[in-house]
Amino acid sequence: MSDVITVRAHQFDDLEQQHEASWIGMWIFLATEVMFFGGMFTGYAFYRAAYPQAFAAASNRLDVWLGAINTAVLISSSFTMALAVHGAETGRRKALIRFLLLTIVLGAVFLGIKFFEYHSKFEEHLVPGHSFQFEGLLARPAEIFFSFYFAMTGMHALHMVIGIGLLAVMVVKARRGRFSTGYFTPVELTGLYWHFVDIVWIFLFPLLYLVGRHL
Amino acid sequence: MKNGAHISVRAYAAVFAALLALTALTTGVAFVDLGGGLNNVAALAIAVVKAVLVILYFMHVRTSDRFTWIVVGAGFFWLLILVGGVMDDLLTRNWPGR
Amino acid sequence: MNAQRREHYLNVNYGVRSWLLTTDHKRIAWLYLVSVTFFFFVGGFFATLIRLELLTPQGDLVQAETYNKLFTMHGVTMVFFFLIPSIPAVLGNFLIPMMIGARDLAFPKLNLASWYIFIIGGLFTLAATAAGGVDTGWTFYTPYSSIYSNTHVALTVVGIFVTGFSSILTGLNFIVTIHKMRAPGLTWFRLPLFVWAHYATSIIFVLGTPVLAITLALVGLERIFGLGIFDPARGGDPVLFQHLFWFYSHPAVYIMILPSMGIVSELIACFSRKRIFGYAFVAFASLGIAIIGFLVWGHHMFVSGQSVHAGLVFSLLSFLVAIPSAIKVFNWTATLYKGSVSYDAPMLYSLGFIGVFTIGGLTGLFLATLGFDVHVTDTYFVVAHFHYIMVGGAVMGYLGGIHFWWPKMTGRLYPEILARLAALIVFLGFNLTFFPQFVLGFLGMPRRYHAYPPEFQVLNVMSSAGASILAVGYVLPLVYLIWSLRYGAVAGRNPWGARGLEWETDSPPPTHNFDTTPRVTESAYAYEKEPEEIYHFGATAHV
Amino acid sequence: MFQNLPLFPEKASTIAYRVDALFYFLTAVAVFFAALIFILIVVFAVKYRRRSATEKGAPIEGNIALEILWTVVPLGITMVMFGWGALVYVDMFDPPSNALEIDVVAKQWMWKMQHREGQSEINELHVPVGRPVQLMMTSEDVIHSFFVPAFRIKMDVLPGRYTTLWFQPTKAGEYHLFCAEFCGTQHSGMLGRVIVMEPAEYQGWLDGGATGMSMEQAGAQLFQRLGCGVCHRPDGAGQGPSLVGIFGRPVKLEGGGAVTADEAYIRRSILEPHAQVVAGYKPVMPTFKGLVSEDGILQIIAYLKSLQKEGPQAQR
Ligand code: HEA
Ligand code: HEA
Ligand code: HEC
Ligand code: CUA
Ligand SMILES: [Cu+2]
Repeated sequence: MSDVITVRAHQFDDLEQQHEASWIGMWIFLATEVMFFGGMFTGYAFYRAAYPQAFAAASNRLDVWLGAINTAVLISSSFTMALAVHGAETGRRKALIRFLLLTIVLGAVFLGIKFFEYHSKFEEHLVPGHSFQFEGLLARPAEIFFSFYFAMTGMHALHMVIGIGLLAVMVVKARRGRFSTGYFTPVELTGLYWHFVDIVWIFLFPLLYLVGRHL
Repeated sequence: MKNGAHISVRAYAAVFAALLALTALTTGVAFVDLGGGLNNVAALAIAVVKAVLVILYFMHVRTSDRFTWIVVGAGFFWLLILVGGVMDDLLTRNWPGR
Repeated sequence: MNAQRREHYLNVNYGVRSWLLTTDHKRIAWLYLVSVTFFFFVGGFFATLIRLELLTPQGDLVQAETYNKLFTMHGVTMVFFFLIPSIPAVLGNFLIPMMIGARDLAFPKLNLASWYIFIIGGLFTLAATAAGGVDTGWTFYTPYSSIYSNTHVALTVVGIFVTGFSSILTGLNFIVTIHKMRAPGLTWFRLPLFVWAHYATSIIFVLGTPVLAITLALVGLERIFGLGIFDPARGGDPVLFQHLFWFYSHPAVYIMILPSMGIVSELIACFSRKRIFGYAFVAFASLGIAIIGFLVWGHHMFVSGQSVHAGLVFSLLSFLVAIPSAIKVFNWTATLYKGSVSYDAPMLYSLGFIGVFTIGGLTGLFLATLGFDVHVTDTYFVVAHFHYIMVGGAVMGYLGGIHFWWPKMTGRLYPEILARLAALIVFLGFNLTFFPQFVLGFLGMPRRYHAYPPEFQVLNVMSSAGASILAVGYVLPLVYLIWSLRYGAVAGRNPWGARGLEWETDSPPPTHNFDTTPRVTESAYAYEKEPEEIYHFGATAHV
Repeated sequence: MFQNLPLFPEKASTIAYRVDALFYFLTAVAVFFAALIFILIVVFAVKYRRRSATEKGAPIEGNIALEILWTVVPLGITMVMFGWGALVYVDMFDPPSNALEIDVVAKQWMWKMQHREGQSEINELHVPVGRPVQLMMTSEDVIHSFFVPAFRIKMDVLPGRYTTLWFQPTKAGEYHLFCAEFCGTQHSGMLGRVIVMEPAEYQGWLDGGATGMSMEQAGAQLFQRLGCGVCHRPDGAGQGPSLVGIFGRPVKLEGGGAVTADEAYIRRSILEPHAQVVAGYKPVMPTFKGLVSEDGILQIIAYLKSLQKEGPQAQR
């Protein structure tokens, strides 16, 4: 009981109030994140409507299989994250730590594949800027597509990196026994963040990789 | 009610399986020409279903209070406002036609 | 008098560390107060140079290049580093926990973090200024900002991007605090309207700011890494940037006015010793403004090449967003009816606010009228419109609020006579500065002009003359408020006889605001009752 | 002394009268409400001033009827503003079909005007009185804005797109032309004059100033020089479609959809031929980006428009 008291910050009346505040605070933060990525999704929609052919052609230059595999990897990491929170909820510290580590590994795999993709795009001269090359005459709008590709996946990857950092902190805290069935809010909130990053990718995958496959 | 209450491992596993299946589905469907822009509709619809599953189950919104629902809803609703306003401009640039 | 030293938030501990590492919302409010005041005078300094340059038709004081940087940095500083954080981060921070009977905001560390983020953003922008400045206008329109300008766009944009997160954290903190930390009995409809206004403002902070952040980030990436999202040479559409920019920046104008409206609601009630007229309407008007305010951004783009259809939609919605403001103005006016009206300086500012805001708002209707906006957009008519609202409205409300809560913040009274004089000078100087600009705009003088045709000179001279009077009006409070810190009369708990909960604790308040958590049984405007009938303090402290 | 203190801008176009009527209405509403609020504030503040230190205001909470009144009345008034403003606006963007067409290219920091008859001017625009004039505008660099206060018209000039503007001058004279969108260092120096002349005088100016080719002729020459005619033969036998009568015609696109062949479409076809490919053709047309200037594109468009009337043999 006494360790429970120490985690309550002075401005709150009780742990419940503190948990509710943190929970809703995280959701509000995620709503801002929706709008943050939303700015890019809007730009994407605008140009996709203006240059449908170019977007289809450019999208076909991405490796759809890597994209699909990465989607599966990220979804799996969301699943392990949910199990980690479950472990915390039910007071199984071992499970919590194990699933947190698994989530980190899956996140790292995702980033590894992503890095490989970036690398090959670089070699194919598909990075916007002076070195950009695209055969055919849709080159200019195709460059816009790749600008979105890099901006959106880059911003997403940045969020992944931050998420992995948070997960690592959670592992350390869990090891030190900072969490209990009565108090595991940080794990829960890290989980929310991680799932959000997953959701962004759930939209990025069809919008970036699957545009022109049927053509 | 305490937000973010318990959801069973079984439900998690079912959602996980559904998400993987939907990923396979969206990838598969993308290679079939549905015509008339239906490919876009299918891709987006599947993505929305997946996102909703993640939000409701993995993120425990199903067992959370109304305020959480409002915050979640507001985030996406505001995005619709933004997309809607911008697309309204783009798609009506030839209106009224000369 | 009690010789024993009473402990309060200002004297619990001393030293730079105790301030820079504080998580007390009241001290963080002071950190913000000092910072935004600094930025206000920086912005005012640029304004002074602008007005000096415009005394004569030829561009003789500074080069065109310099002039362009002046108004850009004036706009950027005033909007992002002064007015947006001003009321929320200073008065909102200080007062919201006290008004709702809480010991602090929900996330005190985030609150401190938001100040540091603000300062880091500010330093980037100041660095950009020191390195030579930016010349894109505060609106950063592409492709000028993304490709053609060779000034420090990237640095400035990073500064604004960073500062945006400080706004987001403030807004998030307010929403959670207002939802989760109200004292027992303090229902939504007993809340002060100041709190309602900040709640509405926070919605905009949280849902609008990220869009500006990503938009400016894309401009920065375009400049630094050659991304091609806004580049017309690669098929990019220049109008897209404007949509994204105004999606934030129109709601942002309501970030600037809503808190000021909140202040005015408090002051009008207090200095009329009367309940606010139509409380629920004023409260919902704030929410209405915040929400409908997100649907009107295209009214800045009537001649931008946006479709005619979109122009019609955005014009229609702009008129709708004006209605809640009108409701507020009428309710404030009606509050005076059968009141017991006194003319203390804060009240003078609020009455000035109502008058000037009405003119500013009504000219907003001119601009929302499609056929008329075509003529006056991008002229001084627009400049006059927004200074009426932002300088005459928001800043006057801010000054009124600072005066009103000064005794609570410092425990001292400011010198009343001087303060009334200053309020008068601000009012007169303000109108002389900006009214001629309506005429100039209607005559067709474009904004952002370093030199202008000679027939516009007389009106410009009037405007510059007014600005110098205005400057006096702003420097005066700076001087006597600082003076009063030491020499002002001791204020006591409730010098105005107000009914808000913040007046039920000592001035200056103790670190945890209240010794015990109050129970609330009435609205914060129950002037017909005594405070003891409204607030009930229990026996035991809740540490 | 009022020479130096003008309070009203000159009115020199048909639309200016309508804009000013709107202005009077808006001003009347504004003055009414501003006066109402000012007077009420002053009267209340004086009449109900505090007379004793302990005095309190009357316990009034509100009045629903009043709330409804001051919601509905402003709503009604603003809807009139909206409707009236919208009518004027829509007309501002709906040029009459007999308008004299002039092309405008803006660049940092000058205006280039090209008359269809061939004259081109810098920072000056000569137009006849009493005849609608339509401007087809584009920019070579950043956004500018074409603003003639005396005509009460303004329109942004965008890179990569065409915008249009029309007006009908009512009074001969010289009027300010301002660039109203911030465009860089010399934004305030991007000035010009619109010179409105009596029709006869204007004709004289046209004849006198005639310099070489008309825009159509220049366009035809460019068409030749760039080799467009190799693929676009009038009989449609080349690799590309015949361009006779293309302007204003609906075009079916590869992959579904259709567009109207307007200026923007033609410009895009030249610069980004593959963004919208005509149904039934292969995307083999090369881009002409960098090979043809904005002026050149406008000339080609003028030429393609002329193919409209003259029939197939016009295309050599
Ligand atoms: C705090 C800031 C603030 C506020 C509150 C407002 C409020 C409003 N603004 Fe303003 N505006 C700006 C700051 C602000 N504005 C800025 C900074 C710019 C320029 C940006 C730039 O380009 O740099 C701008 C530009 C701007 C434009 C674009 C002009 C252009 O560039 O062409 C328009 C057009 O519709 C507009 C409209 C309005 C309207 C309808 C309101 C309404 O909300 C006003 C509502 C208030 C009232 C109506 C008054 C009270 C009512 C009565 C007394 C009763 C009578 C009422 C009726 C009959 C309805 N504003
Ligand atoms: C909160 C917002 C805010 C505030 C408070 C102000 C305050 C003032 N503004 Fe500002 N203004 C903007 C926001 C604001 N402005 C914006 C957004 C723009 C558009 C920018 C753009 O186009 O991109 C603009 C543009 C703008 C212009 C148009 C420039 C142009 O288009 O070419 C002008 C011209 O008169 C002007 C004047 C003033 C004046 C005289 C004040 C006065 O109220 C200021 C009074 C204060 C002082 C005068 C300071 C007093 C202190 C001193 C005098 C000491 C300083 C030290 C020394 C002199 C040594 N402003
Ligand atoms: C190598 C052959 C070739 C050359 C050279 C060429 N075009 Fe084309 N053009 C085509 C083809 C093929 C199409 C149809 C497919 C498409 O839309 O891209 C086309 C389409 C067009 C269209 C759209 C026609 C329609 O019916 O909608 C226009 C306009 C056009 N070209 C203008 C020009 C101009 C102007 C030039 C010279 C500056 C030019 N073209 C040079 C091959 C060519
Ligand atoms: Cu061109 Cu301003
Ligand atoms: Cu606006």
